[in-house]
Amino acid sequence: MKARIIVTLKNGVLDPQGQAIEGSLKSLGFAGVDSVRQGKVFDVELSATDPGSATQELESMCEKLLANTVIENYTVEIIG
Amino acid sequence: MKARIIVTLKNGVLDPQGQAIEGSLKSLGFAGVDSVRQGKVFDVELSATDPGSATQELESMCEKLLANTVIENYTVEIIG
Amino acid sequence: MTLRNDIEITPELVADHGLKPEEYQKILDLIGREPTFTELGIFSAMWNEHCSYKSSKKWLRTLPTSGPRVIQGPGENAGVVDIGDGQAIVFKMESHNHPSFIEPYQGAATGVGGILRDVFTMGARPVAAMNALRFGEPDHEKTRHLVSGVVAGVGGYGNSFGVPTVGGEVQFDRRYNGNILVNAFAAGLADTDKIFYSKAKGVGLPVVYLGAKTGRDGVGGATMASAEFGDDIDEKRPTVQVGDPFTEKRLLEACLELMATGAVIAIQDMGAAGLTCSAVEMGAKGDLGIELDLDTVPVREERMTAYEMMLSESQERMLMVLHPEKEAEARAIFEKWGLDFATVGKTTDDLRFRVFFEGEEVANLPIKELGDEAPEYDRPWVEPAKPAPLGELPHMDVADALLGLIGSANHASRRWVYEQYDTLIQGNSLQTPGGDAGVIRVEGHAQKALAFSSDVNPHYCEADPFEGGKQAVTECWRNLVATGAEPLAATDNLNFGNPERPEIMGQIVMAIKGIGEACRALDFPIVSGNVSLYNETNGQGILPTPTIAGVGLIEDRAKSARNAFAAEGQPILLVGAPAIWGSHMGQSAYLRDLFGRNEGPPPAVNLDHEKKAGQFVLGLIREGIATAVHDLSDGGLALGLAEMAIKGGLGATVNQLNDIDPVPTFFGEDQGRYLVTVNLDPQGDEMRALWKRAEAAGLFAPWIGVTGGDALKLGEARAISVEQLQEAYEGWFPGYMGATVN
Amino acid sequence: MKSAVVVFPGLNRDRDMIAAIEKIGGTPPAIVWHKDAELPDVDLIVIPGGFSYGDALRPGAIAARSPIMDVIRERAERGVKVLGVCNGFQILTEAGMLPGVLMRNASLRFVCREIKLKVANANTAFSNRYADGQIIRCPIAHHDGNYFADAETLQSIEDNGQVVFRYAEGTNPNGSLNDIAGITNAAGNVLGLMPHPENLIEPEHGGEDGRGIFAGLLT
Ligand SMILES: Nc1ncnc2c1ncn2[C@@H]1O[C@H](COP(=O)(O)OP(=O)(O)O)[C@@H](O)[C@H]1O
Ligand SMILES: [Mg+2]
Repeated sequence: MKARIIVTLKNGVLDPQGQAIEGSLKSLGFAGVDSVRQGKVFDVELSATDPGSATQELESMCEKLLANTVIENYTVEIIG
Repeated sequence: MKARIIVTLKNGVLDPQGQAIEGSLKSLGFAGVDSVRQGKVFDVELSATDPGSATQELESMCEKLLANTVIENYTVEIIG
Repeated sequence: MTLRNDIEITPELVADHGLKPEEYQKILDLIGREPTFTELGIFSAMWNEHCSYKSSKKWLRTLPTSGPRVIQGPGENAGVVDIGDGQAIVFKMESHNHPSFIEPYQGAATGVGGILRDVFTMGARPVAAMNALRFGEPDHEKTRHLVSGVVAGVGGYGNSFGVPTVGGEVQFDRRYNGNILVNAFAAGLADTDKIFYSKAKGVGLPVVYLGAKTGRDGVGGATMASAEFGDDIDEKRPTVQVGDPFTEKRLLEACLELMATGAVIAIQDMGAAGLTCSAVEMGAKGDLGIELDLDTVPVREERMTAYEMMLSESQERMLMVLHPEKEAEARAIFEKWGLDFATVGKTTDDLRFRVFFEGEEVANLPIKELGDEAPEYDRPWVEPAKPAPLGELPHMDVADALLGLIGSANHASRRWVYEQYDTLIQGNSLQTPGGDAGVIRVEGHAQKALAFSSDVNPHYCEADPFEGGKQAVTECWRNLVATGAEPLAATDNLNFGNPERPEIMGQIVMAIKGIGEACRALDFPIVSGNVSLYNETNGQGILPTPTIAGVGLIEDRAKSARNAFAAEGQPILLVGAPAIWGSHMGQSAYLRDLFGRNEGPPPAVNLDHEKKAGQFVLGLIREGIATAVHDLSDGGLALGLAEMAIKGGLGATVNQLNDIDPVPTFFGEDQGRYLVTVNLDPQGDEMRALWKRAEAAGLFAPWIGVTGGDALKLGEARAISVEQLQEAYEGWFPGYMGATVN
Repeated sequence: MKSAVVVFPGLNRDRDMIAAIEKIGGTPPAIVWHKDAELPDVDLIVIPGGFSYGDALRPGAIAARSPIMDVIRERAERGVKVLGVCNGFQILTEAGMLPGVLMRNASLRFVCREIKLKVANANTAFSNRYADGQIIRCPIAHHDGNYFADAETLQSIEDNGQVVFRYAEGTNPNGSLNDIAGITNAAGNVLGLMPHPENLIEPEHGGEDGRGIFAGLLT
């Protein structure tokens, strides 16, 4: 089973990478960029077969390791 | 307009980060993890209003800066 | 992807593998049959320029490679030089030019990874790194991106691995627009009685694979052309290698731990053409055969073929021959560090290189001939024409010229670059980048230190490869001397264009001759090196760039020197000067960077004079007379003085000679000169004694000025404040790079 | 005073730290591999710098979740002093033993240079060899030293005197909030510090300003 986890910074948390990229896009001439926030994607392959329990397992991975819940949010999606 | 860009490593490209995360998940007791690949997400806000031209613009951002097309693929999605 | 071994060998396929028809004929004659597809891959790897040195070997053999301190010259993973007290310095330089142009971060990172591996493969713990980088002109659309990526990649790997970067070079020139140069150097310390070599010994012993898993990284373009892609392949397979310093660091610790157990008989890292080159080399050197069973090779991708496994350039891998009774102990060490450990074959006595995969024999080749019978060419070459003499010298105000140079791409501070490198890790750095040479103390030794420098002036080499080759060696040697080090030995990285063009081959030949002559005269043998050819785009070659990296020994680090003005009121001497202080303007920075003129012959190097000047300066440093030392190179006296002022935060007042054009005085690039400040009374006896000594040595060491104040005043030119110099010097790089994102 | 240095795979300033402790304290620290079952009974636990697990995910994230951190946390709760330098600081924040996070430098670049530190609180076990407001020299070498905490946390660490070292005016190399370079936990026995005092402890390093931190702890 394949799953995709997306981890993004919470609102209000500083995002130096996003800021720098925004600046760089602007200097490349992309004037219409209002903001950029950078996050992470994890594409996970699991041997589990039940989507329900897999989702639970993935959420637990996020809580325990993949996201720093002080500053990050996460979403979990089974994709195949 | 909001868009989400996802940049992932091409198949076959070594992903040391993903490997280290996979190892850590296993040692935390998540036995059913077969593989982890890490990628990047960019949440971009644009002042553009036309989805078609916005998508083009976003793709051009990926080609020019956000993705390293030698080793990475990207997808662009308008989300609101 | 299915890539079968029964694939038909067509002339196109042979050509795709970079083999000429006559080379293919040689293969047929050698093995008496058509090679299998895997065998063709093996030949192409072993017989390409990179592994076989087929165009350069004839000339490399002419280099001096031995000396009383040389323990191992070229032919192993790195050169080994005795530094006394049972210790040796192990070092080499290698290029990663093409990969860095394709993917700057990973290309540079894996270049650093590769050279570090060469060093610790020999049992040495890496203690210093350098990187010599050459980029296209600053205005070229790709340059910023390449600078940013390469520097981040060099740092990303070296910093994580934990080796201090102590020096290097960065230059810009239009001629590198389509072909940048990334040359990485590493040095490590080992005990002289615990050096490890690649020569296998003993029959029937396990051949063990260590480190990271094998993927399709770097499997060449030839494969792509000849592969049948299955339906599931929707993207062109990347051939870019990705570096993993975390694995390399563990590999280092595991290897050193393993070596200490006495289990290792032979070891070879997997670099270019990974498993193929390493296995063949270990066997051939030991007069043994090697048998590999590819089904046991740790892989990270599915359905890898024999061909791919043999040619993969996945990083962070090693091959060893082990004492069988120690295998379990060895495995435990690698498992502790979380690395793969697999017995993938054995040594045999049949002198064959046999490879098995899925129950089939996919290669069976004569192992010695794979290396020994590699083509070797005596390529036609023409001696490059000597440049026309310099026309009329254009004039410019001396102060304006100095400010112009010091704030320009090729002479401004490289701080923006080296602050991205960890220069302090290991706690032994005595001189970090910015000086004439990087200096580290020998850990655990009360007095010793080692100095490192990397140098070449490609413009000199283009105008006259012979003098340019000499000059590169000499400048490196001088930089070591300027810190108080006795130069021990060097490594070279010869970067040139297409050797099949006689003019380029002429550059190669003449540069090697020049290097050889200088190394012989200066007792500075070449103990390792690397050749990178075919550096060109659209028929335009790069500037000939034979980078020389040298190592020097400081016996007592309390008696070493730096290039910063140390105190007010100290006389400045120009040791080794000609009668009019400076004269040679051909190929000077003044002409090139201020007037856009690449003209005239480069300065000639008088090796006898260099030796005398070097010995004299070393004497002043060791006796504690010299308070600051700086060798002069491009930009001449003016740039040298400005650098000493900026580093010391202290000005100086310098004279000029009556009735003599100040431009050659201040900007001439005559060789064999050092700026030395001394703590002597210029009117006193000690100073007179110093001049007597200089005279006896056949040297002129005029007193040209005195340190002090907050401005630099060159002759009649207006004084420039040190602050203004500093701003120009430090400003260029950050201003140029701005807010780039790697 | 007995000390231990904890080593995770990928750390690389462990040898520098061990040397500093031995040179200043006179006795070498115990060296504890992250998988060792036992952490000896010591008064000071040090987590040195480097790139544990290759800085995968977030610097310090993986090391922070290894079993030995539970032992360290428990010792810290009993009052044992814990010092985390650079990656050690990142590990301590990821482990929740110190507040806040260390994000990528604002420049996005690795930076190695000497900066100046201002002693913001000399009344801790880690800083009592210095005076309040004293400016000392110290090298840095990091990619992720940009200290961030939400407004409330920031206020509370400021109010409690938990900020021990700040980048002196004009030398903040990474964008850290309030120029924060080093903080303690509320109890004051756990310090995280981005700069590397262990690389400035001998005349041959060009200065000895970093000694004070170790001298206060080891003697
Ligand atoms: N320009 C050179 N001068 C002297 N020795 C050289 C030169 N180029 C290569 N060598 C030596 O030839 C051997 C093979 O080099 P190379 O293939 O680059 O090593 P590796 O297989 O470790 O990558 C090495 O011992 C190297 O030191
Ligand atoms: Mg090698």
